Amino acid sequence: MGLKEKILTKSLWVFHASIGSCNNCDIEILDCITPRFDIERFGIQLIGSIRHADAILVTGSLNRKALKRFKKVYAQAPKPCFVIAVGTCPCSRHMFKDSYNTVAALDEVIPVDVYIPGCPPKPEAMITGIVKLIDKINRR
Amino acid sequence: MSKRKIVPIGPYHPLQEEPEFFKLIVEGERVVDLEVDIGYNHRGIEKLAEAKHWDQITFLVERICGICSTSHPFAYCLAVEDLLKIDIPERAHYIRMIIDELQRLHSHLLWLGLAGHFIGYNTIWMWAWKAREPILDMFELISGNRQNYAMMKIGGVRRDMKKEDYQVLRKTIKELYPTLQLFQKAIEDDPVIQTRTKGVGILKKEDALSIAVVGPTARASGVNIDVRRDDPYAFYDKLHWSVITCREGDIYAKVIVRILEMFESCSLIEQCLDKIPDGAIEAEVRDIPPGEGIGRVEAPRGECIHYIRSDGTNRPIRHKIRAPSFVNVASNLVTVPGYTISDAAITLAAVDPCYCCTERSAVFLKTGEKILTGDDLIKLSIQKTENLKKDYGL
Amino acid sequence: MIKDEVKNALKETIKEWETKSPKRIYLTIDKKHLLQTAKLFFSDLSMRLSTITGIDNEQNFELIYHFSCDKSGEIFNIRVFLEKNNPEIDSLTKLFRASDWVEREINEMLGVRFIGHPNLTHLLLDNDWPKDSYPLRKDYTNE
Amino acid sequence: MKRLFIDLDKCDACPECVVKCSYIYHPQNNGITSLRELATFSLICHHCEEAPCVNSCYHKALSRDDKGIIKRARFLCTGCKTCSIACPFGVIFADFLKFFDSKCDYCISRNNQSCIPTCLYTALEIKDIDTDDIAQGIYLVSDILAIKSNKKWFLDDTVLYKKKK
Amino acid sequence: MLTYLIIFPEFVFAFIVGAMGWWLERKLTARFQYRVGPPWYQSFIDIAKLFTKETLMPRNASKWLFILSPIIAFSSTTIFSLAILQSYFMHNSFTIDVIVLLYLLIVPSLCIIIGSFASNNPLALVGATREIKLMLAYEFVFIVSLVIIIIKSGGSIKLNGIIAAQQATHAHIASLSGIIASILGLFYLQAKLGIVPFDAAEAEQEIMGGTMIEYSGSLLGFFRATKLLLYGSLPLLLILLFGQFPHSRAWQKFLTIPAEYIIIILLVAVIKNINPRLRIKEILNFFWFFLFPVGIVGIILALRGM
Amino acid sequence: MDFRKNLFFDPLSQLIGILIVFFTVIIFIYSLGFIKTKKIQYYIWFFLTALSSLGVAFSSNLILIVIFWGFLGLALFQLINLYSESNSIIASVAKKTFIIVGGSDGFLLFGFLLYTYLTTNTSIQGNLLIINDGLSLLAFICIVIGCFAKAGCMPFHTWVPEAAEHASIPVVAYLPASLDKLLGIYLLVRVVKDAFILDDIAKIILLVAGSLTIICAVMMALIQHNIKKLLGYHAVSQVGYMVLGIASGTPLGLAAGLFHMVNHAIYKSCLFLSVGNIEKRAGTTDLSQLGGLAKYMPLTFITTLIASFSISGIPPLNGFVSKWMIYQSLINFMNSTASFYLKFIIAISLVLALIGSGLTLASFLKLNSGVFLGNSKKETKEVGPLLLFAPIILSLLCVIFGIFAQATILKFIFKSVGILSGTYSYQLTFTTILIVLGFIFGLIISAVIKKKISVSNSFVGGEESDPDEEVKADDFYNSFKEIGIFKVIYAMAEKKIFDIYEMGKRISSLFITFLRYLHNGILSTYLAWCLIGMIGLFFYFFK
Repeated sequence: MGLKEKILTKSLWVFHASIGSCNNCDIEILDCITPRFDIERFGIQLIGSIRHADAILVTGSLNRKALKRFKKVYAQAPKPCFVIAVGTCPCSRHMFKDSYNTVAALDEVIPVDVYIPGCPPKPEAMITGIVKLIDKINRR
Repeated sequence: MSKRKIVPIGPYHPLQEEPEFFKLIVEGERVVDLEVDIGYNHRGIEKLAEAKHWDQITFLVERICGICSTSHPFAYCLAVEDLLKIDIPERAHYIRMIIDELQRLHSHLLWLGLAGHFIGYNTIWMWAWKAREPILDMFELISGNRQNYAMMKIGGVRRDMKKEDYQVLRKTIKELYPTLQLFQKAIEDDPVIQTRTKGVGILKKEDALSIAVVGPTARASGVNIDVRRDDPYAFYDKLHWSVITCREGDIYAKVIVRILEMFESCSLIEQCLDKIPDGAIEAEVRDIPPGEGIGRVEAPRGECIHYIRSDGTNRPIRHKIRAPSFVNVASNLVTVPGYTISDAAITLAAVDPCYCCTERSAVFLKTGEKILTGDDLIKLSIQKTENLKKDYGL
Repeated sequence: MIKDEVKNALKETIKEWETKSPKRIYLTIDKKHLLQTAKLFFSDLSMRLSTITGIDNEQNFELIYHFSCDKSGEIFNIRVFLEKNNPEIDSLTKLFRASDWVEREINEMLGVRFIGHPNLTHLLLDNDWPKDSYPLRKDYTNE
Repeated sequence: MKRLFIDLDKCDACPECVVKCSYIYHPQNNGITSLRELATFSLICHHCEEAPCVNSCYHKALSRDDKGIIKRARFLCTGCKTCSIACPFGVIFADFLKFFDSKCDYCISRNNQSCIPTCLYTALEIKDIDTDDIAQGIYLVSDILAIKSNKKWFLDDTVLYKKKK
Repeated sequence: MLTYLIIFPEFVFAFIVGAMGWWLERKLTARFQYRVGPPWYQSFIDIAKLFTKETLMPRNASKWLFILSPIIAFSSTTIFSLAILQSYFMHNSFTIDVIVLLYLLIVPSLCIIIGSFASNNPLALVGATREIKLMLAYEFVFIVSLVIIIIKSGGSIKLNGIIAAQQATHAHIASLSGIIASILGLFYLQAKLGIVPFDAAEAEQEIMGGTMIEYSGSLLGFFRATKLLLYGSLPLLLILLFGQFPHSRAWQKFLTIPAEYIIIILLVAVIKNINPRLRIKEILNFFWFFLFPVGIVGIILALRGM
Repeated sequence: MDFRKNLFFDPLSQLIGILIVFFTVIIFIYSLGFIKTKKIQYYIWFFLTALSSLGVAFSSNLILIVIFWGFLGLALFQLINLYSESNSIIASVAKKTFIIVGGSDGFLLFGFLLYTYLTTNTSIQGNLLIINDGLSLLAFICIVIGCFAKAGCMPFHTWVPEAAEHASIPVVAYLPASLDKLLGIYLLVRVVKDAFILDDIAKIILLVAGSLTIICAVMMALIQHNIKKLLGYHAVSQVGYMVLGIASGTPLGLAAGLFHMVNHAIYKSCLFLSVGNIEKRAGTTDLSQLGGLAKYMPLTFITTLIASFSISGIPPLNGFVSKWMIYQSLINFMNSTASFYLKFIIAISLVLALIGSGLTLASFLKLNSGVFLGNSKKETKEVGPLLLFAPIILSLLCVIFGIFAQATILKFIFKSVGILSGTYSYQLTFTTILIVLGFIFGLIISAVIKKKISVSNSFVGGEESDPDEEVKADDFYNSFKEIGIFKVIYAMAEKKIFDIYEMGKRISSLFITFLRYLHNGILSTYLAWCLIGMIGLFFYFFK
């Protein structure tokens, strides 16, 4: 485990991208920042521009219209950029699997590093997921 | 010919949690026109509902929107019960109302926080969300979930409330009053908030009527509508409460309407807890006969209306959902132009938009065998991106 | 009573009148009377258009205009049938803006053309959605 | 009068006719299963007094109406097939109990019944049947449905199953 | 030349002070909001991480301006912080005056503006124009504040002269006009650092980070480092201008300066947490039509010797 | 007539003479590339201007000065009017210019007459007039009006922006931007230094005029959409600094004013010439139709950038040095006066001068971003070497006079105002070395963390922006028009209420309508007027 990874794990800036979600995971992500969970104490910050992102939190089943845009957004992220699938929707497309407007699973489109299932996952689960991501970065 | 001057907002924009695309056509800081491009959240729920069991649809419509995740099932159940023409037990009605009002509290607090966030007032955000956590705890207590409560069922409710929980709920609501009063005072007294919100994003009454906006958005513009009073479902006609309206139609009015509504919700929950009888929590429903039904409830964002049509099987042949945001978001076309870009952010958020509504539409870890260093990781992900770019011709 | 007012005002144009529940009134009219009826409901009786439901029936399309009367809490549902081959109907955007997005949505989901709508483009679906493919039609299949 | 005729003797409950159905509202599902269920429940089923299927149903979806006929509530049934196992006569065929079922409107208005030509055993047809023909084993089930079954035993009162106490 | 090389690394001190100051501000904000807040090393880690990240440049940006502006911003701020620290450590061997400082302080903002113009992004452009207006707003007020200080210091514009003037009589903040000037200075600090309510240029919810939207990796790191340096040296400048209490002993000085620094950061955090973001028009109104006249009153008072 | 007595040959005149020659050469080279039609007329008036300027610079006889001054006005009119046949606006602008400049010549003449009357001498040399009564003040004011109109100081500035907008570029760069400033300020310095001893009122007049010029002109520049007009307003605004420097009357202030004048001539001609290049290639100077030229015209971009940073006073460029000297002289002035009111006005002037510098920066950011950055409108290419020569030389001078001011130009200036030695100028070497060190340090860091900077599409939230949609920075400056009291002021400025020429026109037309009303052609009315007049006379004489 190099110094670079150590630094990266201590200051993970996340960008939130919703690609056709029901808002639940999005609120729970925001919940993570709020007083009860406060992920800022781990150095995790929610940022506005993809250019500053170290990780992308993806929520929602991949919508046909969002797909193209999301791929562009991912291509614009500085590397290394991790992808965290938050909620069952990006993990498995959930109950929207048969819909005409959800075309592909998330990991068919971009590489996903961590899956956090749940509808919605609790903030605790999200924090665990991010910790797992940190473990994963550290192990490499 | 001069080009159109556009400031894009979205689709991936921190303004809102969901993707949506606004084109602000500007002259300097002033917005002169607005184009709305939605559909980034469209999941085809109406079509999906046609292939789902009546009982499954309650879960499906719950996932239309995470914030009003009980209004949609509620409206759907009312629609089916309208079709069935059955009466459901009193206790089920009261539990439904408690859940509905708790959800309204949580949604309004959430909006209040986010509105604070959008005008850069993060303290309000944190405080409001801190006040919201006990409500989520109540949900967890009653239904076992923080979001997506899965309480509604055709013919009643899915879970009963325990007697012990009444006291806890009562206590939580009681403790909420001072917090709400704090917010009310903070917002009514703060001159800076008032300069940011007063006289901004005004929705005039005639526009409100023409666009047919609903909920707090309409009530802030002086349109006195509330489904709970006009077309009472459950036992809203048996409880004492009032409909809050403001005349101004600006963002400040919307804030005030929502804050005052929270007091009403608290009082409604307390009344429900006083009146709730013992008894069954669901009526037996065996078959859905052919027919059609309409159910509507007052979601936190306004009137939520579901239309269903059955052919006698265990799936609907048409399920139409009109979420409140669908009409409320359209009101942005009127409210945003004429103000500045800074105002656009809060104005767009002021209707409490919910694009997922509008468009109805244990951690796994891949353990790699190969140990990669950070540089390899970077290389790998750059390579991935390159491949992607090649694939899509970027 | 608003019901009587509606009945008196519309008289012959009502083909069918049924009250399925106390506050849910369904009336069927011919599509050429739609504008006039909507005008009556919106301007004279100050109701608001809640939404429009489009249904693909076997032989025809069915549009249900849900007008909600906030004074009495009733919902008046105007049922209009359109022929399968050439689904066309007058747009209500002239009367109120509420129908703008709903009509766009029905247009892209069912392929119903609204005559006089200013901007009948895709609302929810992507712009490169295949033409003449309408997801809410019953004969639509995935892929 | 034209009726849809199902020859249950020939019918193998194979999925052939299920593949294609021209029911407009749920074309991906089939109406014929629900018809077969209707036929079996009304005729072949013994409607036992202490019906094990009713007792076995987790969701209380099976119940006996005032005429003593056992009926399945489609809203409640989840297709778990417990009743199919519980039935001592094996007349509740597992494939009848779909979670999703569709209504068969017999395609009378369309006249393009897709199911009839697909049946390998020609067990389905549209026929003019007006009365019950017990000798042939033909019974009218509903207004436009008729079935044929030559297995006499299912009407024999003597074999009514009684649960030992 | 050698002297310059020797004193040059002093800006590291300002960097450390700034990092701690920023952390303190974040921590205080978190405590205001019932949160725990980041650990003390967070600012360092953030910067270090940015330098390890990939740097991206938008396709149709002006390449050299895009790359150079963060570096120039950083280097000009090092000079600024150096000048401040020099006048703290060595009073007489060094001459720099407040007018040069004023102009040096414009350079980082200027670089941010040029950089975001160069990135050719509509939102960055909106941010840059806001930054320009913001700059106009706060610089005016700071100018007035500086003029008050100059008047009060008996016409001395050199930093050591200002220190000497204060230590000869009393700290400038201990007089009426000094209080006005220091209030103006505090608002200047708030706006210069781009903290709520004056963060319209980087408004995340409106224009997605505005001026910084296209910057990533080490270039963003330079901007961040610039901000850290400003966090460190701007409060020190304010202390230097207003809060040099005449002390007979050195240890008193070494106690008062950190205390004043913490008080300034505390005030900044308080203002940040009890206000929403102002619209750019309101910021201009506030600075030009409220603070500016107050500053004129301050000048009159200072001329009257109050 | 004693030849010596009527000519100056002191260092000040030498300095101005050298500068006049220098700018004449520079702009002549540029004109070779730029002027394509009516060459003969152009060069005739061009060199006539140069000659008469030299005449003004070296003569000390008041009559001579007025004659050359008048020639200058005529040449200016002719140069602006040269290309007027296609455009009637140019003709009207030329007329306006001529009326303002010529009218002010009348004031100048009157001022000189008064001066001669008071000192009984027609030469400036050796005649110090102490301003102590109304008449001497009047003389001073009249002369100052002449200088102001020539230099373009408020309130006689209105011809500058309009001429800048409509006249051809070399003319603008030559006359309003450099020579007129040189001469106007030269005369002011000369008058303050050698002809008058100023009292407080005269100083206050200069201070108020200077600071108002700075702030008002720059506020107007901020909202312009045409680059040339924007530069024109800056040409006005910068005069304010020089006047402020001169107002103190101390040698340092005079030196600061002179140095700023030199610098202004350098960077403003550089800017005008660069803008000329832009106009040549892009065909327009409207900000909303320009954009993205940095890619195609890198040299022009660099010269413009340097000149605009210089005019905004960014260290270590020359504009900063002279502005710093002006501030220093103001502060010294403030310390040396006892009067509270004068102190207050100096303090306010200082504030306004510093503010003006910030506003200048803002408006030049608008110019640079609007013209050179952003999406390019059409492909073009860099102009030829003949057109590039002058801007490059001038921008180099900006840097040299900034960093090595002490060693080069300041020597002459100090000599010309009579400062023999001293460290009045700020030693920029320290700052410069630090800046260079800082920059090297930055480069080292970026070299250490050397990473390939990869290119990707710009991030606007995932959606591609349409090519026919954009945002331009210049629109955002309009919000200055909407704040508080500025709303009213800008509205008034747009109605040209502050324009002396337009107001004069309006007043005279009002007067004429009144006269017309009286001359209605009815005999009885005239008779009545005669009667009233006679009665009036009667009472006056036989009271």
